[in-house]
Amino acid sequence: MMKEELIIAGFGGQGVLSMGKILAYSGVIQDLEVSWMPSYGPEMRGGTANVMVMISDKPISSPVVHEFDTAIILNQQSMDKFESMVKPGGALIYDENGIVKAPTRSDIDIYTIDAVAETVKMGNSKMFNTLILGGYLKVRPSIAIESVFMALKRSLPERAWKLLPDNEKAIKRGMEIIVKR
Amino acid sequence: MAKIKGVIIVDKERCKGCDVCVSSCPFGVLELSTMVNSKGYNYSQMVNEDCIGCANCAVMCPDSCITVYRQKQE
Amino acid sequence: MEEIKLMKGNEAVAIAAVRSGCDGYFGYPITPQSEILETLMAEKPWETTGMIVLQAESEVASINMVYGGASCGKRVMTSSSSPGISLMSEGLSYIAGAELPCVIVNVQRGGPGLGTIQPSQGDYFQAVKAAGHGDFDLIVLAPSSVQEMYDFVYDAFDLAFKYRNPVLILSDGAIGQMMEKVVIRPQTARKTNDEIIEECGSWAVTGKRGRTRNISTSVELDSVEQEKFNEKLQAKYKTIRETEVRFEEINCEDADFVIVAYGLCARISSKVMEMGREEGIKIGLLRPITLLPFPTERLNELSKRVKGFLVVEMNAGQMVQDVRLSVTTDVPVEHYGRMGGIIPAPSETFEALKRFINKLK
Amino acid sequence: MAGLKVEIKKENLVYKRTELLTDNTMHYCPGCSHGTINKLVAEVVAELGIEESTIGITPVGCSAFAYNYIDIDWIQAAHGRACAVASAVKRLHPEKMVFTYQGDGDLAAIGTGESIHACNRGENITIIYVNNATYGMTGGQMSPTTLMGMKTTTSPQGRDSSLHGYPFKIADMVAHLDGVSYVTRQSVHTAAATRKAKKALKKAFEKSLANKGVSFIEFVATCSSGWKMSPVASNKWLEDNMLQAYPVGDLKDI
Repeated sequence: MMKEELIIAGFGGQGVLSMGKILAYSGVIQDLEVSWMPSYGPEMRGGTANVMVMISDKPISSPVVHEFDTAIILNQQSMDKFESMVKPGGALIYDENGIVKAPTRSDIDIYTIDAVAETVKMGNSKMFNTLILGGYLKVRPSIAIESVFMALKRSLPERAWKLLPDNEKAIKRGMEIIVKR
Repeated sequence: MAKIKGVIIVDKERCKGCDVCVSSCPFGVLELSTMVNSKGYNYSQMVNEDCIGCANCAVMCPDSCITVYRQKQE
Repeated sequence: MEEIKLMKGNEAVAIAAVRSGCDGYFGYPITPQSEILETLMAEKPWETTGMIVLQAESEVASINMVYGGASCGKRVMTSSSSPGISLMSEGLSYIAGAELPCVIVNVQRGGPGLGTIQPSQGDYFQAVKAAGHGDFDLIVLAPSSVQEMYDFVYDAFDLAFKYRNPVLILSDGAIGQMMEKVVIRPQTARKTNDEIIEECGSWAVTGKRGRTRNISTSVELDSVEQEKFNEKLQAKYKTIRETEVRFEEINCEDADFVIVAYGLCARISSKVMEMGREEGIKIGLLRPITLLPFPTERLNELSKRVKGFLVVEMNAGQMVQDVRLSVTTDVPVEHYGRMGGIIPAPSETFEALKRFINKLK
Repeated sequence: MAGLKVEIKKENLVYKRTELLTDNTMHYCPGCSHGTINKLVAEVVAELGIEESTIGITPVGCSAFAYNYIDIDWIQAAHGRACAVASAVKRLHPEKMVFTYQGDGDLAAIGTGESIHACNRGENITIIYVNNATYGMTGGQMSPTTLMGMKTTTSPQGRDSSLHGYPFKIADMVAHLDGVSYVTRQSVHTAAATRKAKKALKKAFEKSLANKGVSFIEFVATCSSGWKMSPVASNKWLEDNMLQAYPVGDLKDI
C-alpha cells in the first residue's frame, strides 16, 4: 500500500503551492489518487502559505489531516505550527536559512537542505522550490523522478519549456544536497 | 366646396370617462355622457357634427376605445 | 473522449458548465469561488459552444440575469459565496415562483456578515429552509469531491429541467479550492432554439411565433389562485421528496454509531470511520448527497438499530436539527462542529466521537 | 346624429385600436399615461411586424401587468431588475427585439444599478422609462424624480432638498455612457406630443434591432391618482411643471 500525507508550508512567493501541485500532478501521471488542499488567505502575495498533498493508491478519504508523513517547512512560523504534527517515524525537511529554532523531535527523521545558498550559487532564485522538491524525492521516494519531470512539462505552458532543463538539473542537485541531521 | 367630415365610435364599455379625449378635441365634439356604463363610468360621446376625423381623441385615449373614420364630403 | 485532469473544484464547475451544454453563466467575483468566472472567461466558450459568460455588476444582477435566461428555457447558472447568495434571495424566490429551471452554486465561507473567506457550512439553513421569502423549496446537492463538483453540474441541470425548479449546489471553500483528479466527459451539444421550443414551448419566452404568448411571472393578485399555485408547488416538492433523495452509506450495515455528514465533513468523517474501525469501534457513515430532499426515511430506519448518531458540520449545528426531526426513536443525536472557517481535523472529530460514545456508556 | 354622411367602412378608417392590444381592460386608473404608452408600444411592435420576435420585460409597479395588454411574450422582473433580465435575454436571443418597460420608482431608485450598468455595457435593448415622479402603485409616495416642493405621502410638506436631495435626471446621466446610442425624452400629454413620442419610440426600437447599443426613451408622464388631480388637470400640470424639470427632446442620437 502506498500512502503519503504531506504538508508543504512556508510563505507566499516560495513556490509552496506549485511544488505541491507538481507532486500531485506526478501522482496523477502514476495513476494514483491525489488531493491538493491549499490554505488560502486574503493576501495576493506574501503571508503564510501551505498546502496539504495526499498521494495514495486507494481513494483518499480526508484531504485534510493534522498528522503528516512528511512536512516540508520553509519558515519559522510554519516550524512552530507543524513540527508537532509529523507522525512518529515521519520526515521533516527544512532549510536552516531563516530557522531560528531548529526542530527538536527525536522520533522523526529530520533533513536539512541548503537550498537558498544553492540558488545563490546557481544564480537563479526561482529554483528554490525545485531544489527542495528534489531533496524530498530523494528521502521519500514515493514518486518516480520521471513522473515529476513529466508533470513539470505538463504543468508549464509551452513558452516556459525552455526552463525545463534547469528545473530537472535543480531537482537532481536537490537530491545531492539534502542531508540527514 | 369639398369638406372633410369625421366620425368617431367610442367603445362605451371600455371607456373610463377620463375626459382626456374631450379636452384634446379642437372642435368640442366630445363630452362625457350623463349616463354610465356597466363599470359606472360616464363614457365619452359625440355631441355635435363638427368632427373632422383628426383622431387627436383616439391618439390620446389611454384605453384605446375610440375608432375614427373620415370622409371627404362633396 | 473522456479526459482525466487535475483541477480545483471551482474549475471543475466551470468546465462542467461548458461541457454539459450550458447556455449562459452570469456571476460576480467573490472569494473563494472566483475561479469559476475566471476559468469560464479563460475558456472563451462563446467561441466554441456559443455559451454566454457575463460578469455582472452584482450578485443581485447575476441572479436576475439567470431569471431572464431561465425564462427563455435556456440552461443558465450563477455561482457565488455566502454573502453573495444572501443577495440572491429575492431573485431565487422569483425563480421558484415562476417555476424556472436554473443552477446556483454556493461555495460557502464563514459568516455571519463579511466573516472569513475560509470554508464553512454555515449556510445549510439558508439553503434548505430559507433561501428566500415565501413557501418554496430548492433542490440542494452537496458535493464532497472535485469530481462531484463536476458531475453535479450535469445532475443539477437535469433535475432543474425535470421539475422546472432552481437547483443549488451547496459546496464550500475547501472543495472549491482543492485539486483532485476529475474525469471530464465529452462535449454535450447545447440545445438548439428549436429543441428548446420542443421541450419548453409551453412556458418558455422565445417570441410567440406559432403559438399564443408565454408570460414568465410570479405575481398573482388573486389569493385563491395563489393558493392553488402554492398547492401545485407543494405537490411538486412532495414528488421530489419521494423520488429524488440521494445519499451514500458506508459501513452502516453493522455500525453501532453512524456519523452523518455532507460535503468536506463527509470526507473528514470517512477518515474518522477508518480510525474508529482500526480501534474496533463499529462506525458507519451516512452522507446525504441531496440535502433537500433530505434522507429522512433512511435515517429513521437506521435509528432503530444504531446506538447513536454524530452529526459533523462546519457550523454551530444546523443539519443536526434535520437529523433529529428524521429520527422517531430516542436514539441520541449529537453534533460536532467548528465554525469561522476552521475545518475540523479527523483526529479532533474522532476524539469528539469517543467522548460521545463514552457518555452513552 | 342625423345628417352625418361619413360611411363606416374600411376606406374611411383613420384610427383604430391596434390588434396587438389584447381585449383585457387595462387596470390603470382613468387617464393614466401608462395606457397611452402601452398602446404606443403595441402600435410600434405591430407596425414593425416584430410581434413574434419581441420579448418585453415588465417591472414592479403599475406597469408590472403590461403583459396583460400587449400580445407578445413577456417576463415580469423583480423590482428594479428589468435591465439585468433584459441583458441576459438579449445575449441569449441576439436576434430578438428585447425591451424593458419601467417606472421611475423601479428604474431610477431600486434599479439604478442594473439600469446604469446595462447602459454602460451597451446592451442592444430599448429601455422605456415612464417618469411620473411618484410611486403610483403603492399610493403616491415620493420617488427620486419627485419635483422640488412637490407634495407626496412621504414628503407631505413638499420635497425639500435638505431632506430628500434633488429630482434625479437619469436620462441625462445615461446619455454620457458610451454604450448608449439614443436618449430621448418625450411625453404623451397632448395629441401632438403623443404622435412625436411614437416616432421616437419607433426609432428606439429600430436602433435596437440594428444592435446599436442601448436606446433609452423617457416618457414624462402623469399619475393623476398619485398627484390627486383630474387626468386633464394632470396633463396641464405636467406641461407647466414636469416639463420644466424634464424638458422633452433628444439628449443623444448617434
